[in-house]
Amino acid sequence: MPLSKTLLLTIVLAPLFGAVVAGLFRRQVGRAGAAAITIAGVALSCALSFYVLYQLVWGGAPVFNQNLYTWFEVGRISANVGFMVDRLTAMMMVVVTFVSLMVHIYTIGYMAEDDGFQRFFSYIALFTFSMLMLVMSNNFLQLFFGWEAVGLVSYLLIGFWFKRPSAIFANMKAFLVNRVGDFGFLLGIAGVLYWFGSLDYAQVFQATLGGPILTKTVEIFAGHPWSVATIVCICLFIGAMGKSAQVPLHVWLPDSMEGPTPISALIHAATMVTAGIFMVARMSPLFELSETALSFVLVIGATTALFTGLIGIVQNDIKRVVAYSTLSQLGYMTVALGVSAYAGGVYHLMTHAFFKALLFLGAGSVIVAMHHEQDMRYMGGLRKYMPITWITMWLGSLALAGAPGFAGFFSKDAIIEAVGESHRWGAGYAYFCVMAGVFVTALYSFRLLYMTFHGKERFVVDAHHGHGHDDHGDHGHHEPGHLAHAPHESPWVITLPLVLLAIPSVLIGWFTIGPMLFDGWFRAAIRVAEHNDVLKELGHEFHGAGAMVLHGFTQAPFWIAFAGFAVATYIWLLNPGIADKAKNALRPLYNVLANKYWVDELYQAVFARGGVALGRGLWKGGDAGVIDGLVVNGSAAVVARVSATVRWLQSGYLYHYAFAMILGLIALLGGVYWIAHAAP
Amino acid sequence: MSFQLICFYAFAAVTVGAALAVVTLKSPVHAALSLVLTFFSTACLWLLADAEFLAIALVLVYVGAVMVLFLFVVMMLDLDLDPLREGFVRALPFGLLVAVVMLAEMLALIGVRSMDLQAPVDPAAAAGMSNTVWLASALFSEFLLPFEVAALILTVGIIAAIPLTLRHRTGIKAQNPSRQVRVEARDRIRVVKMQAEKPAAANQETSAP
Amino acid sequence: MASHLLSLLIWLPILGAIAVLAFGREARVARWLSLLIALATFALSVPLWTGYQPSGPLMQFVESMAWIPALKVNYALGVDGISVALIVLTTFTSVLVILGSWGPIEKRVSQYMAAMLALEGLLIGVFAATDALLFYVFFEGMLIPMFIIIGIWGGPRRVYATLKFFIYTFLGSIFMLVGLIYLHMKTGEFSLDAFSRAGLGSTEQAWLFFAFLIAFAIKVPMWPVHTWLPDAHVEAPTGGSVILAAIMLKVGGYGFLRFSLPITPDASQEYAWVVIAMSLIAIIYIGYVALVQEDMKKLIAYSSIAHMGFVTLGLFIALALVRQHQNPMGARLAIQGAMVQMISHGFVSGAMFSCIGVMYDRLHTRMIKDYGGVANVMPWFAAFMVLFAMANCGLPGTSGFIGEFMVILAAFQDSPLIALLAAFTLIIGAAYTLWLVKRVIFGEVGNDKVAKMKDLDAREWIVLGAFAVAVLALGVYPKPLTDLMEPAVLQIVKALAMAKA
Amino acid sequence: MIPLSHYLTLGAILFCIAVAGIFINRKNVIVLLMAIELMLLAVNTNFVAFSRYLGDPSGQVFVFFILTVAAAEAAIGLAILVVLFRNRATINVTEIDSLKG
Repeated sequence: MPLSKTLLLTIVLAPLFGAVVAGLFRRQVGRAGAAAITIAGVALSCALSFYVLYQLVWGGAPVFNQNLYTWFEVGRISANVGFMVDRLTAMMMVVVTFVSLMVHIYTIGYMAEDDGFQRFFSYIALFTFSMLMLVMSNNFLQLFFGWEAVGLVSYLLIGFWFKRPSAIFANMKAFLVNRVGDFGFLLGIAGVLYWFGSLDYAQVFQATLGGPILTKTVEIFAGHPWSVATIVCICLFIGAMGKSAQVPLHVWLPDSMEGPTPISALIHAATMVTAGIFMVARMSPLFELSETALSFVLVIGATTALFTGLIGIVQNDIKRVVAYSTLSQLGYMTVALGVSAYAGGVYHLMTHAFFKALLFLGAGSVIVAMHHEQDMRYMGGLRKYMPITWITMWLGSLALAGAPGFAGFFSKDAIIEAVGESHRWGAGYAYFCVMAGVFVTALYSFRLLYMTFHGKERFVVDAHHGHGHDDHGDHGHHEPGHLAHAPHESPWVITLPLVLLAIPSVLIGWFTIGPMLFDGWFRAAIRVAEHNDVLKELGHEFHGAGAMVLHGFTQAPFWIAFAGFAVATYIWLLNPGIADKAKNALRPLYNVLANKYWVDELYQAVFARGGVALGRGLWKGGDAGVIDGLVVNGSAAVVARVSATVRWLQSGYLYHYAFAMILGLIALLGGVYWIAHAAP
Repeated sequence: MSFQLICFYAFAAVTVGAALAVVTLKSPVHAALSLVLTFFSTACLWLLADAEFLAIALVLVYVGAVMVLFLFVVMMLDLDLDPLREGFVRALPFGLLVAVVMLAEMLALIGVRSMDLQAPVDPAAAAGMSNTVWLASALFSEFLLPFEVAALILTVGIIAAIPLTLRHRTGIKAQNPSRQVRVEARDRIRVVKMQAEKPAAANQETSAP
Repeated sequence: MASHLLSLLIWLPILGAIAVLAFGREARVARWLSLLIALATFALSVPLWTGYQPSGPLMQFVESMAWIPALKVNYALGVDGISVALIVLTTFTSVLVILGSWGPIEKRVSQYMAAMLALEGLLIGVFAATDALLFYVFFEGMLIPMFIIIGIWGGPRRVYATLKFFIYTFLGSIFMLVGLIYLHMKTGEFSLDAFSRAGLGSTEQAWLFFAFLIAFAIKVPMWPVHTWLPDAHVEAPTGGSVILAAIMLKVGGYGFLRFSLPITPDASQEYAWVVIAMSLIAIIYIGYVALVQEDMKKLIAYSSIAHMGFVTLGLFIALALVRQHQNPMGARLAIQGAMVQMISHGFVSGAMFSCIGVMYDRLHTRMIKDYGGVANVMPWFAAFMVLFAMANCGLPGTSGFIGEFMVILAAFQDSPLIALLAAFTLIIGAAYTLWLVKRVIFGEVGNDKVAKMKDLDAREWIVLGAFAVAVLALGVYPKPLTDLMEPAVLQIVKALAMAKA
Repeated sequence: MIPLSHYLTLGAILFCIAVAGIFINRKNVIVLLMAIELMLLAVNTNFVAFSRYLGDPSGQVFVFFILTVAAAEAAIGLAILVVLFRNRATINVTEIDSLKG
């Protein structure tokens, strides 16, 4: 059955409706009302998204591609708002709405005692709307709209607790770094419009099939002809680097953890940050045109995958560990894109969305139990108190580390294999990075588990210390590691999403890997050039998920991951003292990692302080100094000085004036005489 | 040398002498009287040039009106003359220099060419009319508008001189008949309502700290 | 069919101003009367929009009457889509300005309101005049009410600011007057149509081009003749700032469109690089300057300059596109972008200044450091302010995005490098706007005075709400606006293409 | 008959005397006014002479106007003088410099 416009509009507008009602009428609807309306909206779109996916995959519905209305029109250039729904989109819609629904439910528990309860629901519903607009778009302009809109909601949500200085710093940083990416993205869109003559996906992709555009070059700097496709793709990818937090634009993501945990799960792990991955996959026909751009993608992704993972090892904040793990996994996805295994990237995106959302929500559950203490050094032994969280976190971590059979195993293994198959420039480096990354991933994942749930309790329960439970805003001032009462398992609204997310984290790989990766499931949504198609080559060796799992046990990645697990187990579970010794022994290395390679400091010094200094210089020097001081007020001063001089002539004495007149008369007479007689 | 020329020289000599007196005499009264003499002898020179109307007008207007005005003013003002004469001698050489240079220039301009230019027949007489009619026919035809404007200027001059010199004296006890007529009862008396004075209360207040 | 709608639009506010002066001795009467007049003018401008036939002749609602027959000066009015859009912007903003000045202006209310109404009439006149001398009269005339508004109700340094504002802009318009007189000598009349058919040589065009450039560059204002604007804004009362930013600056851009492009096309093409360079400097240099401002109004004033840089950039990119690249489609995009940017900036800057006015009414300071954590005590206000801030940094879905987007798209077709530099606004614009929001709106309550601030009252709600509706409506569905202006833009591009010698 | 140059020379001499008078009497406003009258007289003489020798009545008409204006000027000048003296108790030009820039 073909998809109807009304259906898709309902999917998009239901969360928007919830957001508007919860946001504008927060008094009228109250806390329960706001939660109910937004959850109903998101649940509706989630259900319908599943229906759309079902129709597309099993119902034989054709790809939907239709404009809803024209945004503006200038001659042939028209900008529309419209939907293109194919399998890639449908998969994204399901992921987005499902995770969003989980997070909505979870939020009821997590934000139960926050004043901004309705506001929060309004924001996350708005986010769902924006993200759906982004993935369902059928043109670049709407893509950019969604792109920026999710950025806006992310900005609002990171700064949700706007009283915290660190939060409002983080949200500004996030927005600005994203803007750097958008800067490239916008130029990429401009390039697409110029060279492809349209903003519509279908038309642009049509143009990539042949024609002069494939070989067209342009000299941006004289003497260096660049392929048009390379320029466009790199520009677009810069946008993806911003949104998907790739090195060197990754700095905002760890800081974004200042936001409430549900949005860390929803926006900064599962959905928004993967928008870049989605976008590149969506643009696969374009990227296939440029080997250079793909190599660029590959190298950036590989660098991100390894080096941000390393930082994760030394973090003590439970959310930050997960955040760096997100960065690293995003790097994996990018690597997949870089070797033209777009389906692999998107596939990892999907599995990652489930298990990373799970990890974040689990971390949130821990944080709630610890009264908003996030430092793992004051945790330990929590498994007694919160068994559901403990188990689901284990499941999530196993998926993340790529234990055979779990969701993460299938997707990550596929990516590593694909990199191994690829002959693209940079593939060797990438292969090393992803392999090393496997070890690092296992290391920090199990470190997190051990430090949080196992070992000794490093917190003190302070029964008579009457702390409120609702001091999110200023939880910093009480003594670290002192709790008012013993931690306990979170309420069902928190554990239910954990369980629901744990199910796909464990199982989804088994029945999706075959069709999604190797059977051309995405159809025309992802186009790979024949000679680049590494997944196809892998497909020849693929004989079902079970075989893959068995095969996995014999492969290097498994053993590397196992090594990571073993090392983590030894250091943080069996012999806790060794961690400090290692830290002291490797002090320089530790410093490098703990300071995140000093990238933040560098940006702060160069761009932030440099920008302010430049602005001040231009203002005081240029505006106030040269233009106003020299030219504007300077000309006025010259007039004043001349006037002051001329003023001396105005003595006020009558006879001076008379004298001047007479002198003038004499001169006049002389002149007349000279003209009459002396001149010829 | 004709009689006319002799007359011209004589009047011219008086004119120049009187003019020198105007600028050199110490007393303004004397200077004004010298100016009268200058005007008068100039009027005679104009008569020699057949400009009878203007000559008479000059005597009437200047000698009769303007110079009398000057004399009035000079006598009316109680002038301290000494400071006014300061620098007279010091400025004399320079003034003379300027005057001589100018004179030389003018004479050079007048030139030798016009030395012998003789007057044609009196145009008024040639047209068979008196000088006054000759002038009036030009004044009331071709120059009618300027004439009227000149009349206006004179009127403005008179009117302007009056408010300029009008003095508003304060402190003089003059009656204003218009106000006297318009006076009403409430301008004369005002009934004021007030609390009755209570000396006892006042005492209390003052004794309070 | 002769319609006197335009005359009515011009003279109703001006006569209304006189009426307000005459009957508005009592502040309450003056306020209501002027609101009534402004509303009536706005109501009258609606048929202008709805009645404009995009398929009809370019100039509609035409009126013409001999004014100074000896010089062939006509009282000639007429509007195309661009003028209609700007006139509606003017009437819309004026209503909000009068409503916004309801409380803050306490002394000489009737005179303030009268000045505002007169200014409105003159601005409409500028946008409706098709005769150069008439245009000039309105162009100069509007300095007077603005001079009064800043000079009487302004801040402590108002005398310096008004003088600077007046002399700066006056200096510019004198050059324009000389140009107009020259054109008059050449053609014998004053109609803009005749000027564009004057057939000027290249030297003449160059002189005229620079005369117009000085006049309009100061008005826009472009770097480096922009320094009057921050001072004027800082000293002006809120209403004055709103009108100044929202509408008066547009006169400069409009002038470029009506004078420079059609009358001196060849010189404009030859010297387009000058304007493009100045625009790019405005966008980047001014962006950096805005970043470090400590006074909110100054910050927004500088951001206005940077945004107006897109207007001039778009207009002159169009020339390069149509003349050098034979790309009329891109040129139309560029001009449309410039025009949309003008309208959008009208709403956004007006809204931003209104927001600052709201805060100023409460604390009587514009310094950023005196605020902090306003969101805690004024949640509704904070919501509006964040919305407008986002529009100011060009977030899609708000009006601020479309114009910049179109201009960048068009600029890319001329040179990717220009687009690259222009796109810097994405970063810098966001930086200064968000930093402002961060320091003023977010954070802990800054001090005791902030803690006592009250949220918006009904009147402020209406003003900011109306701006918000406009900003969002234009951002979500700009097509009516672009359709309205499309015939005029097409005509300009055609003329440019044909005028090529 | 009297040649034109005689009148012109006389006018020049009168004018120069007036100029010299202005220089040497530069403190006494009354004498200054008188010197101005002298200058006008010199000019008038020239006009009369030219009118006569060119046979054109315009010259005499001009003299007529000059006389009118000079009379008005003298009246106003003296009025100003009276006011000045009343306010400043002096007519010394060196003490009158309100126009000093």
